[in-house]
Amino acid sequence: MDVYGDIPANWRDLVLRKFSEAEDPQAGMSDFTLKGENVHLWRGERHVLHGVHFSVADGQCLQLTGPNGAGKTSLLRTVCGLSYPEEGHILWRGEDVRLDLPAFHAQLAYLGHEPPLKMELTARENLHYWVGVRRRLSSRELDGALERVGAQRWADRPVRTLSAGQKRRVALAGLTLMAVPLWLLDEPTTNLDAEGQRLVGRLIDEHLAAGGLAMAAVHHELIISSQGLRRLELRLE
Amino acid sequence: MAWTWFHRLASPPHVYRTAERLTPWFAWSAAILIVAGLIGGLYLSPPDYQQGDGYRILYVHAPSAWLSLLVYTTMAVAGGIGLIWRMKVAHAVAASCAPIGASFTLAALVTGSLWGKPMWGTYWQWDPRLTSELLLFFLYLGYMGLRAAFEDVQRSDRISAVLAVVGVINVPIIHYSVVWWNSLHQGPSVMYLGKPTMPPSMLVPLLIMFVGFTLFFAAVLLMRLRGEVLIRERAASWVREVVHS
Amino acid sequence: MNSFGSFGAFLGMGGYAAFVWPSYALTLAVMGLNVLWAKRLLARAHQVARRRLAIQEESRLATEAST
Amino acid sequence: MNNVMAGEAERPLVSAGTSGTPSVFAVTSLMLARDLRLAFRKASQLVQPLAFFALITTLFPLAVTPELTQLRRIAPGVVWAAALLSSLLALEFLFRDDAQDGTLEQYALSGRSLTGLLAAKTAAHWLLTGLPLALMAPLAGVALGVQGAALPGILASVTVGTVTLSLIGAVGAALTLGVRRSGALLSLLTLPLSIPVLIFGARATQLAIQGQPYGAPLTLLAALAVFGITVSPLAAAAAVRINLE
Repeated sequence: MDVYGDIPANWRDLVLRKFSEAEDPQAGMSDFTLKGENVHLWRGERHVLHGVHFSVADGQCLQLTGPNGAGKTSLLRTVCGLSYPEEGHILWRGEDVRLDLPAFHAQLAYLGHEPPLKMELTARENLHYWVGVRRRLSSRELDGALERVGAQRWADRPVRTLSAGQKRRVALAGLTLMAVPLWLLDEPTTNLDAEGQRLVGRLIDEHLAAGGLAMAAVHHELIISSQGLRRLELRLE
Repeated sequence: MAWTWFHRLASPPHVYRTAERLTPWFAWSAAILIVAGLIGGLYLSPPDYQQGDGYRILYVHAPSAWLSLLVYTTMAVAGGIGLIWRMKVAHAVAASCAPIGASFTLAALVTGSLWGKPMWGTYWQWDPRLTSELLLFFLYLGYMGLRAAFEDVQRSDRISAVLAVVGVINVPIIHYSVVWWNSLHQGPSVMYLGKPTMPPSMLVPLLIMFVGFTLFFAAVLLMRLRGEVLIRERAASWVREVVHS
Repeated sequence: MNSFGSFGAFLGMGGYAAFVWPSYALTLAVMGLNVLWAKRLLARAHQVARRRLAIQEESRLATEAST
Repeated sequence: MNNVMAGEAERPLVSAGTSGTPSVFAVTSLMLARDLRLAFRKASQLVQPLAFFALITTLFPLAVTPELTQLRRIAPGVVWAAALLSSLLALEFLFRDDAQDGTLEQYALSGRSLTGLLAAKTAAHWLLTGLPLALMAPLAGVALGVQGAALPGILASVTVGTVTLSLIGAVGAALTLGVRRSGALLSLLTLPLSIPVLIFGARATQLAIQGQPYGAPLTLLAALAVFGITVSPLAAAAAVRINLE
């Protein structure tokens, strides 16, 4: 078996899933949809998420808004499986993502507050090692992605020498290279100028047009022309 | 589901109330057995033909050493259960274990060295049993240090459970490597523990002490467990009943 | 029945008194401390739970008053 | 998996097909290449453990005696204590840098097994610290009065022993990932677990110096390494996931 393949997070759940698949051949054939049902999350003494419900269909982007500390980041981290909700479920195409986290992870890209880049490596090297773990990358593809985010001119400089906005653009290039249907973005426009913010909007638009889904925590409205934009307002307790 | 009874049994209010109900039973039977063991060990049993009355330290040293291992194992098993099934009560058991185990490990070390002085002529010999016990003490210290390093109880529970499981796998490896090491350096080893040739008048108090110490551990564990369960329980109506009664 | 002729001989422990009695004292002290620590932990947990309940009660009343 | 996509796009389809998924070997070498390249861009960090190792070895002739016959007797202890302490030095940053800039999170969410990725990182760590230490150990041996015939034995035992040290260290580093200034805690966690390596490693070195066959302790060292390879990455991955939560 592939050592890097799907290792069950929980063998008991896996056994149960095997049974349900045997009984219902249609399972797993539902839409490309992401759903959250009654998600509760605690952080120490703080009840961060109080029964959050949401759903995102193919070609839709769910924009998460709300004041600082309302749980936008926590919700994104719970959706991608980093945090474990105390109650509730995250469903991907009708199936609890906890049943097979590695398979779910193979379908998503998560961008946190900070661009996940190594300061000592160049932008190109960073993308090579970061995305290369997931899929084979040709150098042509890499160049294409760097060009799309306007990063080709400084792609071979160490990331340490780049500005915050330039680093963000490199991270966006990584996002497009992952070629996955689900994008989870935490403040994707941070540190970007007006042109950069339009770039984020364009990338999301194209992603949605190709049938992808996105969830983004934002402070400023995303500049998206797609019809698929929806909002979820998280409030402080 | 077959698991529902298990979860009901492990539900915090059930555990809290059961622990409350059981504590006096364990505590009193432990007290009776330990007093009986003390009388038997200190007064009734005959002196050893080689070690005279000095061997009587055995009656507190051996049960302490037994608890040091039993508690570590309990802690690791509880931690493992907590990790796999995400069961808060199991983590509460593991959290309750550490200080008990560490204190009895220390007791075993000090009584061992007090026993060593008349037998070996020195307080400390690098005897395999004492050396293993010392390393076990370090394992306990590491566990408690790691637990204390996290503010969030949930994370502290889960991280320290990983350490306890890794530790318990290593305890036999450490012990046998120390025994192997000692066999190369042939030190004097006068101590004996539960020799099969022990006359019943010596053996019976020892067995009574073993059972008494184990029951004592259970009683203290149940008391601590109630506290740890409360700390981990958030807005639950049963807490109101328990706290205000 | 027992091996000691007198109470003095019992206390003397055949010359090993300096090792036997401290061992027993230490072990019993460890047991006593364990009970004490457990009681303290339980009392503290009760206190924390009470405070937490009070805070919850307060915020509940506040939200009821505002609506 | 399901590559059902609406519309034609210039860029690759929105779902990575299995054809584009790199093999286990490719991912492992990618991780190794990344960590080695990063390490060589910060070369001073590579040299520090080696300098530390040399320094500790120098302390003993100065503190004990410059006489080679006497130094030869304590050489196994010096070499192994120095190896143990030097391997601790670089440990704190094994996963910390990656955790701080978010790359560790990306690996945890990559859909590939985190266990495998961390095993590759541990291998890189061994190549960068364990192997150089092993290559330096014979030099330290010469400085401590060991004859040339014993040097292969020292090289072999330190090479095998540092594999286990790196594996134990990976677990320790993963456990303390969320702890600020974890240096002391990390030593407290890893050193007791490293005792078997110390015992068997020092014994193999001692036998080599005495010109006797050292196969038995070396085999035991290898057994520890094999055991570590099976357990350590699993435990490290569990700990990293909890710390990322």
